Amino acid sequence: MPTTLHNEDLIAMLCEMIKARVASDRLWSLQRQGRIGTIAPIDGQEATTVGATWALDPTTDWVIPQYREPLALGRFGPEVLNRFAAWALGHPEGGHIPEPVRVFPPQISLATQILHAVGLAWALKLRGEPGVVLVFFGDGSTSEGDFYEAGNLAGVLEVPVIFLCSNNQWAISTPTSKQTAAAGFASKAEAFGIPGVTVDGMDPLAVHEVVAAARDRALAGSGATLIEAVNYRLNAHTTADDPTRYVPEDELAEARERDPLVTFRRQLEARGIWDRHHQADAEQAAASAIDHAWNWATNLPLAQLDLFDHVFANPTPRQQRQRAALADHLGHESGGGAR
Amino acid sequence: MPTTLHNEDLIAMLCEMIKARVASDRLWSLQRQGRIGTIAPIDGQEATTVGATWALDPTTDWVIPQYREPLALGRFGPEVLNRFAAWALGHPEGGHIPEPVRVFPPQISLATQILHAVGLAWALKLRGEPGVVLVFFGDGSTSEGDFYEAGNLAGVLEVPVIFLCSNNQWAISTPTSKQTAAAGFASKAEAFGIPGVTVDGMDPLAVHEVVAAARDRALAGSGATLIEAVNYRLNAHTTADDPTRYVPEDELAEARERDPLVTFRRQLEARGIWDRHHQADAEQAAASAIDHAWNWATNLPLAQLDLFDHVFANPTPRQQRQRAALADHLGHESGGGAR
Amino acid sequence: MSDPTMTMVAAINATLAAEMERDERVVVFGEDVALSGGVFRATEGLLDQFGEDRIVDMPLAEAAILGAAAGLAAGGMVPVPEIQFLGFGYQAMHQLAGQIARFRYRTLGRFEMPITIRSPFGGGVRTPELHSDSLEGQLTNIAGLKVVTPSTAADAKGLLTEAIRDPDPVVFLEPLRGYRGVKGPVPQGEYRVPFGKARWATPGDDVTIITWSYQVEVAVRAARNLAQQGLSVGVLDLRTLVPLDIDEIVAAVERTGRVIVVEEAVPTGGFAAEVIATINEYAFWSLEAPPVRVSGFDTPYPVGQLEDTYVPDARRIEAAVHRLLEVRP
Amino acid sequence: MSDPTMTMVAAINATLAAEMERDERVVVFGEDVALSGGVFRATEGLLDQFGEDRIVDMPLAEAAILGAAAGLAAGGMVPVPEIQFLGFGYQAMHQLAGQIARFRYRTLGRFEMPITIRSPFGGGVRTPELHSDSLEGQLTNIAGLKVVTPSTAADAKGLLTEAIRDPDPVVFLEPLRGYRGVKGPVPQGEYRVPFGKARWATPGDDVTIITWSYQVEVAVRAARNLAQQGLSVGVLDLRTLVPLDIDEIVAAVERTGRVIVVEEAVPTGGFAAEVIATINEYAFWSLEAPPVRVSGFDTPYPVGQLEDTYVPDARRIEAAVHRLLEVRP
Ligand SMILES: Cc1ncc(C[n+]2csc(CCOP(=O)(O)OP(=O)(O)O)c2C)c(N)n1
Ligand SMILES: Cc1ncc(C[n+]2csc(CCOP(=O)(O)OP(=O)(O)O)c2C)c(N)n1
Ligand SMILES: [Mg+2]
Ligand SMILES: [Mg+2]
Repeated sequence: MPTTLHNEDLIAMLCEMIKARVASDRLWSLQRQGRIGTIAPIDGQEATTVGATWALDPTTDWVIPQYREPLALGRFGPEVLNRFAAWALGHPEGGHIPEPVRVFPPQISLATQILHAVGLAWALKLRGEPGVVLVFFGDGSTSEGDFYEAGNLAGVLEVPVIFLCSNNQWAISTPTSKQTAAAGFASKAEAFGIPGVTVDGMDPLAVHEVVAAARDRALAGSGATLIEAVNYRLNAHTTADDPTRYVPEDELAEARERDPLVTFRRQLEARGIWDRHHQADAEQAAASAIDHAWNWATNLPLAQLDLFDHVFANPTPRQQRQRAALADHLGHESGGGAR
Repeated sequence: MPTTLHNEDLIAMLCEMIKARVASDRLWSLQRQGRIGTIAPIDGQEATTVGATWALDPTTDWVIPQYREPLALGRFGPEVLNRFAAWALGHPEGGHIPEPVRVFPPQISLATQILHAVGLAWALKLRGEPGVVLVFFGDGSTSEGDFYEAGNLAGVLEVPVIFLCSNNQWAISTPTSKQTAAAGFASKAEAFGIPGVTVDGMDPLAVHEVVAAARDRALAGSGATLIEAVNYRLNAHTTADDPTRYVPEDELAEARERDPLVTFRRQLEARGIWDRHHQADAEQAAASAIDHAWNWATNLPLAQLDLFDHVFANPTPRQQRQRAALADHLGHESGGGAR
Repeated sequence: MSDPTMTMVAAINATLAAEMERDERVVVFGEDVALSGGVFRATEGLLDQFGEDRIVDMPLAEAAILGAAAGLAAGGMVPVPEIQFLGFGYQAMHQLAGQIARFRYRTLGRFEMPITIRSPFGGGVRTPELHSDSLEGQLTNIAGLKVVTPSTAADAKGLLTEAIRDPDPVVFLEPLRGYRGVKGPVPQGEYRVPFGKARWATPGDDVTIITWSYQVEVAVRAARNLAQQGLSVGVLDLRTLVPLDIDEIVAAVERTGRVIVVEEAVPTGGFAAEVIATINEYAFWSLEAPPVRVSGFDTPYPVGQLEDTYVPDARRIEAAVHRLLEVRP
Repeated sequence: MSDPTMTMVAAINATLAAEMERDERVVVFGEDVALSGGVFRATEGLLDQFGEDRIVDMPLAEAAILGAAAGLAAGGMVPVPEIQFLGFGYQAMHQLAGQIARFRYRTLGRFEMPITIRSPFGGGVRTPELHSDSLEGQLTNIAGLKVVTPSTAADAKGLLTEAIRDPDPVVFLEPLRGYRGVKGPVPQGEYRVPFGKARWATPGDDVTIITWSYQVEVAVRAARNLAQQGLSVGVLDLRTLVPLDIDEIVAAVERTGRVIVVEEAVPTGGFAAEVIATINEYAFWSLEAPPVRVSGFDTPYPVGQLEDTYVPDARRIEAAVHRLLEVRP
């Protein structure tokens, strides 16, 4: 396990991976209890997310996630998990990750975020600010025009962006073999004139290493890198999905053998910096983290008229009229006296 | 000049190239006289277009052009030029290339046609029909998401399509260096898992050869090929453009040395199958072809109410009402008696 | 009634199978439609029945799905692509509005586009962003598209059959909430519902509610509540927005003089505005009170905790009816 | 009047230069904007003045242009992207409608989108397909976008200045025919025109014509012709469609009771329908006759030889005024 990372980093990384899995499981059960809507678990992609973010500097670098990663962005602060819980609850605060946390909210319209990353990296370059932008997206998302337009634009502009394809082998029920005939997603970098690297996405240290190298490159002014982190989706696409309809059992079983939470733990144990006490502590800390996030999110106040806030900096006359009419209606509904 | 083509083909190809240039020049003057709208000349791209289409079988294969190629698609019949004249005149018949000519009308929304080509090739495959689809697009158009989505889809579906990037070095005023950082457009095939080939687009025989090979591949069921034909735009982008603002003079002068109408003519002369009489005859035939197309197109009848035709197979009630109201209005306008 | 009762999604599924059976040019494709049978199971079983040439899991690219549909149509096929959620139709708007809608016009009929684009839309089921957006206002402004919005299981069958056989492009909008939330008798065998013929979901003489898709359910609920208060409120289900049944709208206005148009969408530039403009055009003098919109609001479709406020419900419609009846010229 | 006379395109060009000068966060980018100065020369000279970091020729990809704009805005810049022709905005609709319009809402204001998307549109100049399409009906149905439609050179300056300084996304629509076809005095120095304030291009008491962008010119021409026949026809230039000046529309209806809304677009689902619905909402009882639309038709924008029939001209507007004045309740 050759790595430049210190023991405390390795420990923190495993803790974050455990936190992500525990939080994911918890949200899964909450959905099953009908307390939140559809949720996308992270199982199998913890190493990719954590390994990558550990190569970043949260005070200068940015992360733009798809929708699974927010569970594992603890390196950027606990706020990300809190907001993700609110997001799962369908509360508007869920999309609001406050400054100075350099993380975007989850993206639903696939691959659009890859272009935002290029634009943001361009802004850093124009403003002469240090820092890089790391953007996550799935294997399926690489089929969208936005992915290619982003890669091509980054190649031309030479901006400090890292494209991280978290290849979990599936886009809902669609396997990578139906997604592309290319020899791997990293090879698509050829189309952009930027380097493409494939890495074992189940190994956080391997991911850390390639992301750190891509970051150095970006900071040196040499532009973008496309990284394909090969991992596996160990759970369903979302709570609404039944993967037994399409995921081959043997393939899944084989992937489970490589579960990063098991393999990385073994590595740390072998290094003598982790034992079952650490494990128990980490699991408990994880449980408190998601408990805390859940409590925070469930206690957020909400008024129905908040619906109108933040469309524009200042509402239009029509929005004002609509808001007044709705207030009136809700007032009537609640007995009229409320007005 | 090693080629499998017969002398009569070589002669016909040069004639077609001459026809394209002459027609292009004629339309240019007509625009300057204010008789037609903006027109995109073909100068410098004749060899690419003609070489490519000579590898096709017009009874089974399809051509989907961008907007320059229709001037040089005589292999699919004179109808294409007639319709292009009508198109330049802004007559609705300009978009209607009648059966059995397997050519699509000019495409204005760049790169959208590349996806149409994949769909059409897919239809051929599903129906078990012989034939391939050849789609033309510019270097600039490769930056659109549609190009990549099309390439990727063709790779997955293994359909008989040939992607032909006519790289004339410019997208209006934008040079290829600002279009992509990739090492050439053919290298983008890597992203699709299909072969990519670069060819001298000023040499019709070289283009013919690679397109013929791609066609064989496609007919054999091995799927798509991306071809980059490197040529040069020897004239303005369109009649509305002033290339002296941005095209380097020396670069243009160098490209003019490779003008395919000169170099290919020399080749045929060297082969002893072309002389200045042929040249004069070809130029005259070209002039008659565009004369004929122009006469045909300028004599097309048109009623203003044709505006409503062919939106749907059958007009909606609203369209019927609108049409009636317009007829009424036009009747009043023309004195009322006309109704 | 001997017609079997089905959910809307079951009716859609059965109709797809019947049309694929009838016409081998029909091909179904989209994201996750084949192997998994679609995220709402609308295409379940088709893979087994028709094989992987006829129903195809596509790469995740909406423009590719619709762009390929245009090419397939030009090549003589009858494409039935699915856009997994209507909000992702934006990714393909250039192919839909710029290409599919114009191919026949551009080529004077040489290339027909008998394409049926199926897509779920609409709110009420706590989906994340962009899954719930109602885009009829935008789609109907694109000349060359038909826009079809069934509200019952029977209409889902009858209109989908018609859509697939129509020689022109149809955007077939399936209400998310209706897939399993709407059930009803579905005629067996060949069943077609012609485009451009509105349907009285509930007859009524005091006020007419004009709406479409899932809001028909909501409006009928409102009408039922109002009936208990002695009010006779009719609900006119437009069924298809393009073509629009102008005649029936005019007849309704002539009869009741009072109209409410209900839509889930952003009101500004929405289709309810079009209905009101149409009424002004053809039935102005029959109006006894200004026609009223009950809509979403001029905000993006909100997050789950706010959506019940955003989407019109029976109470908002009832309140509008009461207000409308108070109006005296 | 000491204000210099300028074409609309010159006013736009000067305004871009002034705003880039004022605020170094302003960046201009798009297809062919830098080296060649734009296909209509709207960005001419900016490269020399501000250098290639501030004005950038982009790869030919509209979604990339607007997607990057969103990222630039999140990074603290003030992007002024150009879509070379509005019809190619369809290629970027997912970034415009799904992203730019929602970023502030989605993040409760953390990420502002002070983006001004400039784009030429509208007919009358014999351009090929999709160059002339008027998409206001669709754009205004997207909550979170402001839609600005100047009709004079002075407004082009005043509204573009306002747009660039506005903290929210603005689609700034420039009429193709107006670039050189519209000339007028342009105030020098700082000049802002607030959003949401309509302008009386011509006052008048018998009929009100409500319109925007180049159709203001056409309507004024019609009003002038009608004045010679003794008719007093006012032309209200909306200037901005979102926000809409509801108050001035209501005042106009109250004064004249008779309204014509003119637009170049496909009428079904177009913005004229919205204006009529708004009038019904707030000024119904002042109407003395049904409000009327003069629009394009429910067809794709046609080829050159048909466009003069498609786009409303003064005669069609005049005929509508005459018909409207004949209406007696
Ligand atoms: C533009 C767009 N199209 C379709 C969808 C519906 N959808 C949600 S997740 C998903 C699959 C995503 O696959 P991938 O990018 O590999 O990410 P993963 O879920 O595997 O992490 C699809 C098709 C969407 N959200 N956005
Ligand atoms: C989608 C789209 N965006 C922008 C334009 C405007 N436009 C017309 S031609 C052109 C450049 C095309 O370059 P290229 O593809 O290299 O073709 P060429 O003109 O060089 O043959 C542009 C940007 C368009 N027609 N379509
Ligand atoms: Mg995946
Ligand atoms: Mg080019």
